[in-house]
Amino acid sequence: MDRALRLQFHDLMVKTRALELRMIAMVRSGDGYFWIGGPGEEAVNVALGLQVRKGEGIDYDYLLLHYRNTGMLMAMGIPLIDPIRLMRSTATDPFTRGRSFSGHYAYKPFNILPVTSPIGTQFGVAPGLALAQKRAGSKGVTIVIGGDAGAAEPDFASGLIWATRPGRELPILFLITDNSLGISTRKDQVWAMEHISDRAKPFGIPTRVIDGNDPEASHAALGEALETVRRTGRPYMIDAKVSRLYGHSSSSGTNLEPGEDPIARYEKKLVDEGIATPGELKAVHERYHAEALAALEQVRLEPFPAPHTLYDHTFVPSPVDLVYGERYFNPNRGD
Amino acid sequence: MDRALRLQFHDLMVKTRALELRMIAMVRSGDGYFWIGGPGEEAVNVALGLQVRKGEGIDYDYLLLHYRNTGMLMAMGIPLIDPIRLMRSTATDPFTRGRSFSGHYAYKPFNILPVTSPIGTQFGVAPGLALAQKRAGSKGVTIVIGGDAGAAEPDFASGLIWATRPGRELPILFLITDNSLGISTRKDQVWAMEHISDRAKPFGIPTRVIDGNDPEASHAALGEALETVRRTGRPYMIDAKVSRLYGHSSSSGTNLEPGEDPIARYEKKLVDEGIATPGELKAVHERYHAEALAALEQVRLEPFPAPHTLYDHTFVPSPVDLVYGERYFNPNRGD
Amino acid sequence: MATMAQAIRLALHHAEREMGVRDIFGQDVGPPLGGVFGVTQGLETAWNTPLDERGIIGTAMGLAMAGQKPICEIQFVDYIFNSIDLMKLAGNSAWNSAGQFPMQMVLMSPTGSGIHGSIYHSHSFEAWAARLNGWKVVMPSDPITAYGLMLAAVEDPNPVLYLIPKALMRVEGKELLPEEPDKKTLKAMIDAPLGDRGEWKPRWPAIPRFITPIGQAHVVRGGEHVSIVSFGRMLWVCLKAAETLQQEGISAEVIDLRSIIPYDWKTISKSILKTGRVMFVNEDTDIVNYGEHLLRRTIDAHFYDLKARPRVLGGEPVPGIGLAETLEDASVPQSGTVVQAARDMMEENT
Amino acid sequence: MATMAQAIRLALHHAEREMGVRDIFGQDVGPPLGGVFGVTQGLETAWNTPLDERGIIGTAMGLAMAGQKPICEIQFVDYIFNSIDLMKLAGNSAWNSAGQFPMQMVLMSPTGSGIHGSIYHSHSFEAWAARLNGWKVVMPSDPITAYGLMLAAVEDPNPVLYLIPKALMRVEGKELLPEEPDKKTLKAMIDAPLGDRGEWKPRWPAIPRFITPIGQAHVVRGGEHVSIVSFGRMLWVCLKAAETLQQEGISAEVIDLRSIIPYDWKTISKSILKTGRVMFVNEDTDIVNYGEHLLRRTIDAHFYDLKARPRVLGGEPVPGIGLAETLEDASVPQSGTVVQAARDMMEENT
Ligand SMILES: Cc1ncc(C[n+]2csc(CCOP(=O)(O)OP(=O)(O)O)c2C)c(N)n1
Ligand SMILES: Cc1ncc(C[n+]2csc(CCOP(=O)(O)OP(=O)(O)O)c2C)c(N)n1
Ligand SMILES: [Mg+2]
Ligand SMILES: [Mg+2]
Repeated sequence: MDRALRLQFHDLMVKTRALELRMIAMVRSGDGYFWIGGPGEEAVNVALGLQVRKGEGIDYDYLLLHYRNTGMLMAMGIPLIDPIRLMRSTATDPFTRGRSFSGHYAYKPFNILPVTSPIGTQFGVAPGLALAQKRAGSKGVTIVIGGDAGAAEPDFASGLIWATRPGRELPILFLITDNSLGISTRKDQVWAMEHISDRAKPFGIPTRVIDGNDPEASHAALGEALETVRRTGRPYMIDAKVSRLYGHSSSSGTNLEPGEDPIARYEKKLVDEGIATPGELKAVHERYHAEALAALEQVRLEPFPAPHTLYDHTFVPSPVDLVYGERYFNPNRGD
Repeated sequence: MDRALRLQFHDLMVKTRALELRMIAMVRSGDGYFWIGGPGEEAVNVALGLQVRKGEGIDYDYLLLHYRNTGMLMAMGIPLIDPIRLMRSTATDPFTRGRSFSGHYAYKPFNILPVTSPIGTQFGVAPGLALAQKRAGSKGVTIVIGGDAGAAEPDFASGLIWATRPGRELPILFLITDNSLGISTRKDQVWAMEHISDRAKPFGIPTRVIDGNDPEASHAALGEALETVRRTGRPYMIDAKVSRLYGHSSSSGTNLEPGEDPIARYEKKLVDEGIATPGELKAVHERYHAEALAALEQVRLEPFPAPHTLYDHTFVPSPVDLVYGERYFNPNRGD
Repeated sequence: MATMAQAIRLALHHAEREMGVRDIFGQDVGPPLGGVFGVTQGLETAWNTPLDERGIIGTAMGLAMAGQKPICEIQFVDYIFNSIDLMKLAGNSAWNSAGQFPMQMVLMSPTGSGIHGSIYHSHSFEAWAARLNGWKVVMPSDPITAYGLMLAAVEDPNPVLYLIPKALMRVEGKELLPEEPDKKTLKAMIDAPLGDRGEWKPRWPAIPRFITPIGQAHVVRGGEHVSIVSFGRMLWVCLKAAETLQQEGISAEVIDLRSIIPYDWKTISKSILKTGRVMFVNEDTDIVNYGEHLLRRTIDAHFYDLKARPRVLGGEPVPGIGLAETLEDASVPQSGTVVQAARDMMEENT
Repeated sequence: MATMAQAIRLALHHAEREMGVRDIFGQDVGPPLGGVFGVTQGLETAWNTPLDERGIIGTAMGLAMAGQKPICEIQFVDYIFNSIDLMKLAGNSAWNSAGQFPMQMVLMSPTGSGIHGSIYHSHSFEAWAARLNGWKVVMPSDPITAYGLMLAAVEDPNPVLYLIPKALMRVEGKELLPEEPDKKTLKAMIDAPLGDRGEWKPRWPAIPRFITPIGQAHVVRGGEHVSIVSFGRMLWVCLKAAETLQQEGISAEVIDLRSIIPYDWKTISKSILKTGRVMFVNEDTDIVNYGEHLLRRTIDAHFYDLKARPRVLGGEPVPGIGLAETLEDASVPQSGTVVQAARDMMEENT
C-alpha cells in the first residue's frame, strides 16, 4: 500500500483523536454540556471518509451517520474547529447553530443528513435517498451507519426490507460499527448471533465482517463494498468490529476503558515496517493537540445563539400559507 | 391416522366455513358492518385449535391471534353463536361487548388475548407472556400468529430478538399464515425471500414450511412444534402456506377468489380413501349452515349495548385513586 | 359532481403531471387497488409498499431530503401511532439543521369516525397532529377544497399532514371543480372498473390548477348569534345544527377551519367579536383537545368580549369508538349536541 | 435526605420485596449500570433489555396480561414516540375486552428539560400522555412523593405512566421518608460504588409502605390572590416566583398537581373560588397543551367566578429545545414569566 496513504490514515486518525480528547476535556472545563463521539473507531471512519463521493445533491453519496463518525468528517476535510463549535453550542456552529449535541452533525455541502439521537431511525430513511439516487441514474450511494445494540430498533429491519424489494433493490451501504456494547448492555445479553450482519443474509444482501480497527483492511473492504454498490445498484452490509475507548459518552464519565486502540496498533505497525519513526508520529499528535486547543480558544470568543433565534427555521417560508407563510410565531403570544 | 380425527377435522373445517359464510352474508343483509375472517385457512386453524392446551392463566397456552383464526375457536369448542354476536356487535358479544370487529376475539377463559387491528403488535407482546410462563415452570406455550405482509411491521423483528436472548430463550410458537398477499399487495412485490420464516434462521430458531391447506400435515407439524417448544422452552416457527378465498375483508367485496379450497381438497381425499361418502359430507355442510342461520336468528333478538356503557371498563376500580377509583367519568361533563 | 376521493385523485394527478411529484405511495396505494378508498387509482406514480408505516414515513423523509416531493399515505390514521417519532424528526429537520434540510413532503391519511370503523378505524388525529411542531395540518370538508388544499400541500416546502375525513370520501361536492366533466363522464374517465384492471387506463380531464391557501378558513354560513368553528366531517354536523337553530330564530355562523395548523385566527376572532358566543366542535377525544387550544386562544384574546361562556364539544374520552351504532353515536358530537349547546349559550345571561 | 433517584429506588425495592413485582426492566436498567440516572441500582429484579422501546412496552404488556405487575422504563421519554400505538393498546385492553384483560403495569420515564439535554433529551410528555385514554399519569416533584406515588402506581390495577422530572433526579428532598437513615448512611447503603460493581450488594433500610394516592394534589403554599397550578420541575419555578411575589405583596397559592390523569379538580376548583385568578404552568409545548385542558375545565366551571383572565404558561411551540443555554431558557417558562403573569392578573380590572 501507498506510503502516503498510510501516513494519511495515521494523520487523520490522530487528528480525530486529538479533537475527541479536546471535546472530552471541554465537558470537564465547562466549555460544553455533553460529549459523545468515536475514540476507538477512528480507523474504519477515516477509511470510509476518504472514499466517500462527497458533494451536495443526488449525484453524491448521502450520509446517514451514527454519532461516532467524527473521523469521517475529518477525512472528508471538514475543519477541526467546526465540531468544537457544535460541542460548545455557539451561534457559529455550522451544523445546527447551537441546537444539537456533539457528534450530531448536519452538513448540506457534503450530503450529511441530520444525525438524530433516536437510535436506528436512519435505517428507515436510507431507502428514500437511495431510491432517488437510483432513479436519477446517479453513481451516488446512500451510506447508513449504526451500532450493534441499535440494530434492535425497528428501522434496522425496515432498512433491510425496503432495500431488497424484488426488482427494486437499492444502492445502500449498511455499515454496522459493532463495539459489542449498548450504553452498558453487553451484546451477548441481547443477541443470539455473533454477527448482527447475519440478519441481512435471508434478504440476499452480501455481508462482510471486518476488523474496523485496521485502517488498511477497512479501506480495502469498504472500497470494494462501495464499488459493488455503485456498480450493481444493490445493497451491501459491512460489519466492522471496533473499540469504545472512553465510555459511552460524557454521562458515563469518559474514563479510558479497556479495548484495543487502533491508533496505537497502527503506529506500532508503521514503526515496525519502517514507514515512520516514533518521533514523527508523536509530532503528529502534538500538532493536532495544539490545533484543537487553539480552535477552542477561538470558539470561546464566539457568541451563543440569541434567544430570539429559537423560532428560526421552524418552517420554511411558503407562498401558499397565509399565516406562517413568511414568518413563524407563537400564536399564544398573540402576535 | 385415526378415522374419527379425520372426520373431526372435516367437521370443524365445515363448521368454520359455514360460520364465515354466514357472517359474510350478514354484511350484505345489514346484520353487521364489517367482516374479516379466514375462509381458506380452516385446515391449519383447526389443526392448531385441537392441540392448544386450553384454559385460563399461566399454566395454559396463551393465544395471540391474527384476525383469521375463527377455525381455532371452533376447534377449541367456542359456541358458533358467539362470533355471530361479535359480528352483529350486540351487548351479548362475549369477546368485546359490541366494541370491536369480527375476527377480533378476546376470551379470557381460554387465554385468547385481545386481537388488535394494528398489524404485528402481537409479536412484541408474546415475549412477556412466554417469560411469565417459563418462569412459572408452566408447560404453557405462547402461540403468536400473523400474516406474511404483516411480518414487515417492526414487532415481528422484536419478537425474534426477544425470544432468543442468549440463555433466556422463550417458549413461543410463531405461526406465519402466508397467503402471499397483503390486502392487495403481492408478496413478491415486497419480500426478497420466498419464505418469511427464513428471517428466523439467523436467530437460531428452528423453522418449518408446511402446507397449511392440509389438515393432517398441519396437525402433525404443529403437534411436533408444540411438543418441541414445551420440552425445550425455546421458540419455533411454522410457516404455513394458506389460501384466501373470499378476499381480504368485506371492504374488498367478499367475492370468491381463485385459490385452493382446503375443504374441497380434503373432502376429495376423504371420499377417495373411503372415509366418507359425498352425501355424508354434504350433510355436515347443511347441518352447520342451518345452525349458523338459527344462531343469527337468535342473535337478532339480542340487544345492542346501551349508550351509557361507553365508559365501562375504561379503568379497573382502584383503591389508591381518589378520582377515578370507583368510577370513570368525563371530566368535561362536569360530573 | 366529483366525490372527495375523486377530487383528491385529480389533484394527485395534477401533482404528478405538473408539480414534479414522482412518488405517491403507501400500503395498497398502487395497482391493482389504488388505495382502500380508491383515492390513488390510475395514478402513474402510485406504488405499493411493504406493510410498514415506519418504512413509509422514513422513505418519504429520505425522498424529501433528496428533493423529490413525495406523497405518502398511511392507510388509516389509526395506524400512524407507531411512527410519531419519525413525524417528529420530519418536523424538526429544518429546525435542527438550521435550515439546511427542509422536509417537503405530504403525508395523507383517512381520519375520524362515521363509517362504523370501530376501535381501530375511527380515530381522530387533529390534537396529536397539532402538537407536531414543524408540521402543517389541513383537513378538507368538501371535494373542491380537497383539491385546492392538496395542491397547496404539495406546493408548501414543509411537511404537510393532509387528513381526509373518511366518512366524506364518497360524498359528492355541491360545487364543481373548475372544468369538471359531468358526473357520469368523470366516473367513466377516472374510476377503475370492478374486477380485472389489468388493461384499464384512466383518461384525465384537464382540471386547471387552483390552490386553497393553507391557513384560510371559510365562513360557510354567516350568522349573528353564535359562532360555530369546526372542520371535516363535523362541519356538516354543525351545518345541520345551524339549520335547526335557524328555525328557532338562532342565527349561527359556521366556520370551516380547513387548516388546523396554522389556523385562521383572524376569521375566528372577527366572528367572535360579532357574535360574542363561540363553540369549537370536533370529534377527537376531549381531554387535551385541539378545541381546547382554540378556547385558550379565545380566552387570551377575547375574555372580556364574550357574551356567554365559550364551549368545546369533542369526543368522549374513552380508549376507542365502539362498533355498535349506539356506542359510536354516543362517542362523538351529534347535531343535537351542537343545537343544545347553542341554545344554552343564548339563554345564558338572559 | 434521599434524592428523588434514591426515593424511587427505595420504592422499587419495596415493590419487588412486598408487592409481587418481578420485573423492573429497560435499557441499561439492570447491572452493571442500574439505569442512566442510577434509579434501579442494586434491585434484585432489574434487568437489561434490547435497545427496542417497542419490545420493552410489548413485553411489559405481555407480562401484565400474565398477571406479573411489570415495571418498565423508557430511558428518556423522548424515545417513547415510536411506541405510542402500543401505549394505546395497553390503554384500551380492559375496555376493548369488556374488562377481561386489564393491564396492570407501570411505565416510568425521565421527562422534561433543565439538564441541557438539547433536542432529544428535553422533551415533555404530559400533553401526549393525557390523551392516552385508559392510562393514569403521575409526576412527582419531590422524593417523598416520588416514593408514595410509585407505590400507588404499582398498586393501581391500570397502566400507570410515571414521569420523572429528570432535572430533579439528584435533588434532595426537604422531607424525610419515614425511617429514612441519614444521608451518608443511606448513600453508603444503597448507592452503587463507582468503578467495579461486581461484588457490590446494597443494604436496604426498612422504609415503611406509604401511598400517595393518585388524583390528590398538594397545596404546597397557601395564598389569597392568585392560584398557580403546576407539577414536576416547574413546581419549583412557581414556588420561586411565589416568593418574589410575596415580597411585592401578592400572595400566591401554589398547587402541586402530582397526578396529571386523573387530576384533583376539587383542590383546583376550591383554590380558584378563593382567589378568582388562576394560572396553569408547565413546560410542554403550548399548542394543544395539558394546561389548556385545565383552562377549559376552568372556563366550563368557573367562567363567571373569575376576577381576571386565566392563563396558561407553557413551552414555546418549536420542534425541540436547543442545546445552548440561551435557547433552553427561552424555550420554557422561567420564574420571571410566572411573576409577570401574576402581576398582570392583579392589575387587570383594577
Ligand atoms: C430510540 C432510542 N432509545 C434509546 C436511546 C439512548 N441511547 C443512546 S446510545 C444508546 C446505545 C447505543 O448502542 P449502539 O447502537 O451499539 O451504539 P454505540 O453507542 O455502541 O456506538 C442508547 C440506549 C436513544 N438515543 N434512542
Ligand atoms: C399497522 C397496520 N397497518 C395497516 C393495517 C391495514 N391492514 C389490515 S390487514 C392488512 C394486510 C395484512 O396482510 P397479512 O399480514 O399478510 O395478513 P392477511 O390479511 O393476508 O392474513 C393491512 C395493510 C393494519 N390493520 N394495521
Ligand atoms: Mg455498540
Ligand atoms: Mg397475507
